[in-house]
Amino acid sequence: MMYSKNVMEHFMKPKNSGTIKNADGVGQAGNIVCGDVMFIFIKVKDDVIMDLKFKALGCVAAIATSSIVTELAKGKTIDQALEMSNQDIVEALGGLPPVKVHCSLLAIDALKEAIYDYLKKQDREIPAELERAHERISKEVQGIEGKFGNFVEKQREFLLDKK
Amino acid sequence: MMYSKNVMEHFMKPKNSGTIKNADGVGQAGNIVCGDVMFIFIKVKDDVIMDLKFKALGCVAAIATSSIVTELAKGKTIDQALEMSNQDIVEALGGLPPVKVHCSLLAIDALKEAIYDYLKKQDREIPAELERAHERISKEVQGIEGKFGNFVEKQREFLLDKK
Amino acid sequence: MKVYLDHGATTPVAKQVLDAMTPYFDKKFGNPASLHIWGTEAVDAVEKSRKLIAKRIGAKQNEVVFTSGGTESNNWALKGVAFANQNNGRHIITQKTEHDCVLKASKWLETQGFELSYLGVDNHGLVDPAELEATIREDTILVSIMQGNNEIGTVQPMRELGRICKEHGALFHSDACQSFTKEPLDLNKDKLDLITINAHKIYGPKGVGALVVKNGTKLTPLFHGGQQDPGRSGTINVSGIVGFGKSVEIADNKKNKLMKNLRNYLIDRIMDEVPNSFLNGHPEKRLINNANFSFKGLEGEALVLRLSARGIASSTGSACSSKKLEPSHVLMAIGRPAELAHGSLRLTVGWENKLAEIEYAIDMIKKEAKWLRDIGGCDDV
Amino acid sequence: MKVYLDHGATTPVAKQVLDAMTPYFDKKFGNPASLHIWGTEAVDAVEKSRKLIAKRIGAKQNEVVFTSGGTESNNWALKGVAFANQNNGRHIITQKTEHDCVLKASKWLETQGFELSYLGVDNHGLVDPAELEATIREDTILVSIMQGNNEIGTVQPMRELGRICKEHGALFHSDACQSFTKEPLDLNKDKLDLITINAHKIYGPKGVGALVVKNGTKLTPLFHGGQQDPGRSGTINVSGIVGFGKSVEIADNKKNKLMKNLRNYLIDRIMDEVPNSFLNGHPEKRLINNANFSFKGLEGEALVLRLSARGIASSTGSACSSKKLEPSHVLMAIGRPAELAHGSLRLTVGWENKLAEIEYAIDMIKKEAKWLRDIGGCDDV
Ligand SMILES: Cc1ncc(COP(=O)(O)O)c(C=O)c1O
Ligand SMILES: Cc1ncc(COP(=O)(O)O)c(C=O)c1O
Repeated sequence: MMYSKNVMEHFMKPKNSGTIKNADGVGQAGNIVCGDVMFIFIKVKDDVIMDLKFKALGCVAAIATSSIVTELAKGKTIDQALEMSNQDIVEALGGLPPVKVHCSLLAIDALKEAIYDYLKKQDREIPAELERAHERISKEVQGIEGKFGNFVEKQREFLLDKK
Repeated sequence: MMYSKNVMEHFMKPKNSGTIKNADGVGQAGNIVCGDVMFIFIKVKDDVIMDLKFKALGCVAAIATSSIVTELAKGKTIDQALEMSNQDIVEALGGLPPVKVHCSLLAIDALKEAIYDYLKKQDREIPAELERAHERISKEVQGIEGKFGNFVEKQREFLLDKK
Repeated sequence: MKVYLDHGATTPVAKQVLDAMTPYFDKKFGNPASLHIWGTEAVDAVEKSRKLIAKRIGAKQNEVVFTSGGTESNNWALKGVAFANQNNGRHIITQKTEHDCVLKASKWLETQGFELSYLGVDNHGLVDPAELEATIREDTILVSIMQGNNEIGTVQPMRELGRICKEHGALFHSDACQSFTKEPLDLNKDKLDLITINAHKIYGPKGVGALVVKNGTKLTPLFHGGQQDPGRSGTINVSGIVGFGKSVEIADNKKNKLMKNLRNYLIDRIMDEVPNSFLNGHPEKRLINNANFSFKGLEGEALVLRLSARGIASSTGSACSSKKLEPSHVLMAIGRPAELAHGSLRLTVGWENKLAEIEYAIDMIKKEAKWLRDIGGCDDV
Repeated sequence: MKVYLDHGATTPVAKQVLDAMTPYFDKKFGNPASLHIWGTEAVDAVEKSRKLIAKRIGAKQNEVVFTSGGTESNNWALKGVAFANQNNGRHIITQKTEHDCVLKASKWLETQGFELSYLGVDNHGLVDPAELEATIREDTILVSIMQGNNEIGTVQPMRELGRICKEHGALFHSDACQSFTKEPLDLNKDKLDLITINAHKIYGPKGVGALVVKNGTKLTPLFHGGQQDPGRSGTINVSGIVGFGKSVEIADNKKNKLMKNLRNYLIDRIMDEVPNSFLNGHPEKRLINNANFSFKGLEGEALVLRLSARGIASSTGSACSSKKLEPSHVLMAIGRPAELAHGSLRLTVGWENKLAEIEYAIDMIKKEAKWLRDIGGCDDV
């Protein structure tokens, strides 16, 4: 089996799937060309991430990493959450096949984007590193959308409607 | 099985193996490098080959073709025997594997050489074609003997002793 | 319930096939190259299989050379023709939806000074004979076009393509791994020079195949050695070949009809009952056991693994590309956008499948597709 | 009585091996490349075998690549190293008594612009390390020396040869088909980069082998494709590999001792009781199950077939050259004159042979050798 037991558990019964109405922040990462698109919704209180939900269109690893990232980030402060790396996710899942490690990066990216969105909405200062990450991630998302029609666009509208 | 049933029968229970004391003619063909050496002994009366025996050091096909050639030539006149071709042998054996067809040529050669020896001893005229064949066959035998020591030489002495 | 719907990847060995093979492991275990009775017994068994296979493909017995499978046969056909015929030209034509082993061997030949042309396919996966006609040249030594596609099942117009090859003096090879015994194919009538077939797609064992080589075809060996089989060296896999022969013997129209009926039922119900589903491949000119769908708003690997957890075997893309990231090259070649290329599911039925199994699978596909679309935020697409 | 004494050609599949394989034909029949449970079950079985084999040869698990047998592995090792490393040099060294597949692959490489050197052997079939030392050059990319000879059984001094290869930066390959599990061999200790092994010489199935490839070795694939095994494409022969693993697992010193005792008894009695018989190969440095004689005044094929008619399996030369005319290239290389090279008999024992079988065989060999010498006019030689 290419996936660990832990990955399969998170894939078969993901934690925190769904959306959050009136989320304090929403982040998107990934693109449909690589087959994986993730959205993370966060609810923040006193700088602590109280709740997270995700939507993930993608492979087993995309779903499992989305699930675990919501678990790991829950209860963390914004700063703590920003310190999380994809390695934390890979470890928590008991490993990922080499070709799927990029999913753990996507999950971290989606979380970062949700935090970015939250900070932006709060008019708070964006750490320089997060700003750079945001530029990269949103470029990846945009570039693809331009090329591959409006599927993700529609999906985003649909999801943001749902909140 | 690469050999026909008929070949195997002649190999397992060859006809006319042995030598003829005071043979009217003895012929040798083949060489030890190719792995096959044959001797044919004939007894002739009123131009008819009354009896034949053979000795064959060689593979299955060498033994089987020696056996069948003695059978086929028995009762034939000298002229009839000289008309025999290796094709007659192959047919009588129900076929030979392509790499073994040369054994049927050797058997015919040994018979020719025995007839040559007989005609020579009788001081009879040698047909031109037979003369040419004799030159070729004896060259094959000699060339090899020079190169590969005295094994065949000793074998011949031994056999001619035995006659 | 356990339902195996991945016969395009491999099949179980049929009981009759296994029974035929078994004595050749420990009782009649001789090496056909041996002179003794153990050897000749093995030769007889191998030749019996060779005859059965030759007959089915319209070849002479000595035109069937046994190999270790489709991959070897395809590599041998391409590289063997290339190396042996390079004095006649260095141009080879194949097409975009070939099996990975043909495409990768082709790519390698490009590094060895050969020029490759890859024909396109239409939205149904069909090669256009006119494109072949336009691409084939004086120096084209080989045209390699698979008969039935392993992913989307599309069956190519072999006879037309063969005619064009012959008119231009190019050798014609076909990878018939998926179509052998399912679609008619004839070495001579279809003007072929080389055909790749294997056993493990037709209820025979893995690790056995053949390259059918028309007499007179110049071909450099891939395996040099004692030439245990003409042009191919290596101890002959007797039990495997006996199994291959038997698998061909038991493949018949009745079983084909059975597969086609199950497959048609499957396609009809999935297309009706799963919203936003698309059939990949040609609606009629397709392998009788192949169904391939794209589902919008979900990803194929995830669906395969959800179905696996329900006891159902299926695939996305080809089995061998399941460890890769790129969307299927076949679905891209037929013009599917990435979103659909990623969301493909291949179901390949077998004659041992029961209708109840197919029904269970349909129920589970509906359920799991919905679940995945929901978690992906696309439950309305 | 039926007595099989041709284990050097192939062995029966041992009962334990067949039992281990059987479920992988029709029950656990999945393709390891598939994502679903049928696939993962197959992967587990294959990896278990890979581990067993790796351990036995001192390799890491990922250094064992499964193939269709010794011929494929040897062809791959030679051609794969040649194509991948030609920028470092085009000189390859092998030796005169290699198996046909190594020699023919070498001859073919000569036609592709490679320069081959063939080391000689002494009267016992041993390669001289000093000759290797004198032949190896700056541009030597590969040295290929078999461990145990398939005809005369001579076992080469691997460690010494390996040391020389490493000192000169050449890759070192060994064909260990005959010696695997019989003689110690260790990828690292013997400084090897590539090792060829197969299953059907050690009570495993035909059509399965492996090339052990030290990590980091540059090697062009022989089979391009989906890379189902690293560097080797083609659907993995699961049942065969399970059998290969089991055959390695059951091969042990007790069985080796058994074979050696039977073989020694056989050699002693034949040498004593058949006049004008000669032992081919090294008296001590030889494969534990191999006996090879030359009998003056008779021809080997005829003896093999006479013995076959008595129910005894034996061989002359190598099995694969039994359809050829030339005397064995191995016997010529060790300096046997043609008369002795033609009159060779190879007997290779197995652990399932009984002493009574060996005794029967000895009686028959005496009888048939006498008969053949008599019919050849050499009954006194
Ligand atoms: C169309 C096609 N060609 C080639 C192959 C490769 O054959 P094998 O698995 O026997 O190497 C396959 C199956 O894997 C196939 O479906
Ligand atoms: C020394 C040696 N190398 C290579 C081979 C070829 O292996 P295979 O028969 O598995 O192709 C054999 C046996 O046939 C052998 O004895």
